[in-house]
Amino acid sequence: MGSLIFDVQDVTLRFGGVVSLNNVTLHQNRGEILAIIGPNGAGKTSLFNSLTGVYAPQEGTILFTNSQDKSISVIGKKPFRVSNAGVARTFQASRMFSAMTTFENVKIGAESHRGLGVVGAMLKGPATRRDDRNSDQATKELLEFVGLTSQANTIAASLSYGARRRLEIARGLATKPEVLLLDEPAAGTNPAEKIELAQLIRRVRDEMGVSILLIEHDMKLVMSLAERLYVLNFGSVIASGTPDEIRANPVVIEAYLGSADAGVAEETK
Amino acid sequence: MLIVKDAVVRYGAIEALHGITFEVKQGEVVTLLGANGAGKSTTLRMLSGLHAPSSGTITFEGNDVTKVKAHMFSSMGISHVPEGRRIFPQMTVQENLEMGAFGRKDNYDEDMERMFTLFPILKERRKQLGGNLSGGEQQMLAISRAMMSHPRLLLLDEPSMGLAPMIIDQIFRIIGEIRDAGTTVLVVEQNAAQALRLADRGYVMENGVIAFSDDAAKLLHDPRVRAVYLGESVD
Amino acid sequence: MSYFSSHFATLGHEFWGLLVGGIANGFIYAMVAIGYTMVYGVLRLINFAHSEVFMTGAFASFFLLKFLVGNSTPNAFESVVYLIAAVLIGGIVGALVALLLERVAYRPLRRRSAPKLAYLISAIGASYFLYNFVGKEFGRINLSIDAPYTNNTVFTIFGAPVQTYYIVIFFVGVTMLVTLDRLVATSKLGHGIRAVAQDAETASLMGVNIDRTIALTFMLGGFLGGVAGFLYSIPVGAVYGMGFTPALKAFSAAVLGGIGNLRGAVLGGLILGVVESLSVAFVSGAYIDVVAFGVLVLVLLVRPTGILGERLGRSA
Amino acid sequence: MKNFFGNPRLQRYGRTLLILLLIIVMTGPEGNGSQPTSGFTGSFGNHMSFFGFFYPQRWVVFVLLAGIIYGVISSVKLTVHWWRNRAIFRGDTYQRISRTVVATKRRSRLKSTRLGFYALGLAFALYFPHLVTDQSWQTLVVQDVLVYLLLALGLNVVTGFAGLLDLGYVAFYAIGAYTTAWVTGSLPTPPPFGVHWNTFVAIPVAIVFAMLCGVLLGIPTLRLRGDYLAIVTLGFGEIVYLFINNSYGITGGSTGTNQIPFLSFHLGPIKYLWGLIPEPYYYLTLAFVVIFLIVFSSLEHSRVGRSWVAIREDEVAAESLGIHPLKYKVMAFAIGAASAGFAGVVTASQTLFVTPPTFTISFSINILVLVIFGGMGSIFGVVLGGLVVQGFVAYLTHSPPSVYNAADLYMYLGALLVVMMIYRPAGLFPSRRRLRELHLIEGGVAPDTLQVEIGAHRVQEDV
Repeated sequence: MGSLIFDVQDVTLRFGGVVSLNNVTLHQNRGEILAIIGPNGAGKTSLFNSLTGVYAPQEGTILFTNSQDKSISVIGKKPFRVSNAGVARTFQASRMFSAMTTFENVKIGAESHRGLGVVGAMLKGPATRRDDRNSDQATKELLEFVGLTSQANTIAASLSYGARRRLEIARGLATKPEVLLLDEPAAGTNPAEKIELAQLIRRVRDEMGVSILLIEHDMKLVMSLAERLYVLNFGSVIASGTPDEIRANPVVIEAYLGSADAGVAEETK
Repeated sequence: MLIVKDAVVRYGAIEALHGITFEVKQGEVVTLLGANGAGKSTTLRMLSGLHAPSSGTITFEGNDVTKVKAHMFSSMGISHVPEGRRIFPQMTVQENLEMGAFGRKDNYDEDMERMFTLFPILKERRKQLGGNLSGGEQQMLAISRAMMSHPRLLLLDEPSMGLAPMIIDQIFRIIGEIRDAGTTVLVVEQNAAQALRLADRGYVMENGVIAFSDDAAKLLHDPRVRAVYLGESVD
Repeated sequence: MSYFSSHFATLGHEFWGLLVGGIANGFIYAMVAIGYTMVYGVLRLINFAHSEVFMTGAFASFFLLKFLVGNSTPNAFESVVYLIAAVLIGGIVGALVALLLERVAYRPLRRRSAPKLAYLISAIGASYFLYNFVGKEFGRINLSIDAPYTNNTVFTIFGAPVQTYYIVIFFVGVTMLVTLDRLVATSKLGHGIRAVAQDAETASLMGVNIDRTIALTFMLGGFLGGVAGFLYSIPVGAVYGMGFTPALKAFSAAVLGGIGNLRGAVLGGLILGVVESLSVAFVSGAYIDVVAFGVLVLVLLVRPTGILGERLGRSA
Repeated sequence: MKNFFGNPRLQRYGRTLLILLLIIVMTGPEGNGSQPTSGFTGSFGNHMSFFGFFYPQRWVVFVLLAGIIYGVISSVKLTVHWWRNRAIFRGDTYQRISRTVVATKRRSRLKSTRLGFYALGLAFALYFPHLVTDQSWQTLVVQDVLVYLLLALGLNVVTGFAGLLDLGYVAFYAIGAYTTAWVTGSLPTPPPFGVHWNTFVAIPVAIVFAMLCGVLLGIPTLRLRGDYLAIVTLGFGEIVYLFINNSYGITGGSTGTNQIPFLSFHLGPIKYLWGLIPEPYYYLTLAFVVIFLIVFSSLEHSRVGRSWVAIREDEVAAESLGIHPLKYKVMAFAIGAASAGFAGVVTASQTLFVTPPTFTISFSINILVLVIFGGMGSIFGVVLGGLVVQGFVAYLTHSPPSVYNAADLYMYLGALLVVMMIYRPAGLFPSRRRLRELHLIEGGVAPDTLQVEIGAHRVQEDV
């Protein structure tokens, strides 16, 4: 504990004249559940994309440090390299392989870090078969872990929202990451699913030791789950702290409910 | 003016709106509130023909417009400022405004001048490419572009998204002016307080349905609104 | 060393003649490239069947000129009239074929938002159908065009003769390209095309009918492609598979200039025409077609967005 | 008036009429460009007739034919309607998806049916030469059907599995064939180490050569969008053609070579020579087809196959899982190239000659038709589709009916491609997965991988 897993310094990302991230500095400790919140268009997903190599910010540094104390600089690395280094993610509008079954989706995650092995694949040699069995086993365990065993052979596109989210988490975990980035995992799920999801996320951290970085709009979920939060608004970090600190911060309330809301908040109390 | 009855919208296998009913009266500003993914944008997209409802009806000024194609709406008097502004990035400010008047056959120079008085910054930038404007300028451009077709109903999708508070204030002031000049406005907002102070009435959406509605003044103090946004439980 | 010096000597010797020929070819490539670039702009697709638009334009003009000129020798006035008629018929038939392509090979797929692979395959199928169909109907032989003028040397530049043919190409090419550029930059139709290219959904919110705009885009590109086919066929004649190579080059030109960019297509076409022409000094005649392809691969490797960049729907 | 023309029934009749006209024209006599208007001015029986419009007997035949086809199609449709519950049988995506979901549950049954098909097919194939003793037929089956199947199976890896459109496929086939000629010492270029090698030696050499060319072409171009790849491969095919057609000193130029020796086997006491009789070649090629089938099936269901599906379905998501998209695409491309190179050896060693006209781009289109017709990505479909199309082509070549002219083959194949894309884009015997993907893409549920946006300027804002 205590060591940094993500260290983001002064990151700025622009698209044409639009500044998507403005001088963002933040860090995540190993083993922490960290949340990033902020209104629509605040740059949260841009931040995620920068952390995973999808976007390359024009300025700043992003350092990812794995458990062997090896650091890599994320900016300029392709997404698959970042993934191989130990960063897994889910997407805002969940991007499963929709025409595959649940099982196949997770299995792809479990296999993705191996070498090519074409000849083995064509001839189905014993090593290939053993690999395949191991992936099957790992997949089964992960499906069990997220509670999707009964839907293993369902086509991903026909899963419910809640199940899709869990599938994406399982698929990400299959790559054996050290940190899991979740982009609005609760979007579109119903209240019961949200509770299950929160439990699952906590179990991922507690039982698998994977740090969690979370973007979420559902405040109830975030506040109950996160140990620390950063608040983004128009591309900049405007506040950070524990859930209680954030809840009481007038700057945050203003960002969410509008400039007049400090007053509204008082009136409703 | 606008009446929506039991409208259902699907994206592929997923139902995004589960039958919503609401109306907008002549001369009003109505706001649709709700958390992310509640179906606000989908509602607006449905109202401008970008996504036809799979059931239900939409009536505008007495005409059934449920099945009308998107490109017909602007000439019927409905203009839509889409989410994320959607400025034509490789067109100049002036060309963007001209696009707004695409369906018009009369002279629109006067309207363009009016837009330039409303947003003087656009006049300064009229030769610049839309893609090179800042977020706030793009939003102003998007609104003026929509106003170029002389709409009787203006649909605004999150005009404050990603903008600094000062700019937001300015944009809301202009929306007020637009209403005063006689255009009915339906605005989708995250910035609840701002929107409610401007609006006459508000609808609050949750998970693809309209959860409740009321006069804006009352909603402003309704704890349920706060709960929707900040995830607090209502005691 | 001596290899290159001798080739450069050849080049020096024939430079101006090659340059004139290259620019003429460049105009033809540019006019075809415009078709690729415009369709690419609105659909984000390469119209593989554009080569057949080129071919049908040439055939249409061939038939018209056969009918008009026959065995006569037209006088100066007749020459001009026949030429304009041939250009128009080539363009109109090209536009109609392009429209037909859009209707048959593209629109049904667009209606059900098919994956892009399907469009490519459909367009390739249409291309093969069309050119073999023309081969079947009009014979698989080279039909020589009855040019409505006598190909004289009009004047010389640094000793290089400039013939009537080149004058025709310069004149028609410049007129077409400038007209198109103005049309797209200033007309309502042009605005619609550019808006669809940049953001089709928002364009429809502004009242642009996307289907109609796409069809008109195909027709505009088809018109220029058809005219280019006619110009190309004047010295070499019309034959059923004639579109393949020049179209591949024109596509390279479009990519070279920056696909989706009208002026880029013109610039790319001219550069490609000149480079290809000058390379005659270094590359043997049989392999001259390889030059354009080499340029294409090089551009894709070094700067896939082309010289002027991919400016979808930008006027300038 | 607008409403009248907008009437869907009228439009349908209009379309049918148009197709009919087209068929009449397509099967009409050859036209002649130097007398283009003779059809309008000349006598009706004149075979210079423009478009073959003026053959009344053809009209009658085709109206009848169209009527029969129309009747058959409608009755089949009606039966299907009756058979399935009408309520489920609505066209919208949601229900199509749920139908495909149900369909997967039948998969295991399907698999055994498929195996049964293969066994039956193999038995039939083994017996085939005894059934058809006509040697010209046997030769046709080897050269026009089995070799094409090899090629189609290879292209299916590129286009079907990895979703890449390779129009220069023929180039690798040519590389294989010319490598054979080179290795056996039949070209103007001296063979490697001056030895006239046995034809079997050409197999590994050709595979490596073709693969190498595939990788070299693939690495720069596979980074690009799918449509660029298509046109670059098209250009590559053309270049290889130009090269073999013009390099007299290297490839023998336009005359090629006809000096390639028979396939022979000489290992100690065992000697075998494949001579002029087609039957041994038939069995050899059949064996190759079976090997391809087995190898590519296991490839499809391996980690590699799944990675291709992942990249095809959602490249961004696949990359976020650590899959290197370029590596897998290049690999698919290389495997396709190697297969084509191998098929080139098979052809060259059977026909004993190689000449440039075999290796025009049209050939790639022919192979593409086989893959599309059967069903991209479905090995079973490609085999079945290949047999149907190439079997028919072989029949037409062997005993052409009066309305068919061999030169028009590509006109029909082109039309077939368009018709397939409009009505059956997944092919006649599609793989379940491919069908599902198609429905999901068309329903807007899954992203279209070819549609990946390029310019960052289009990414305006993330929400």
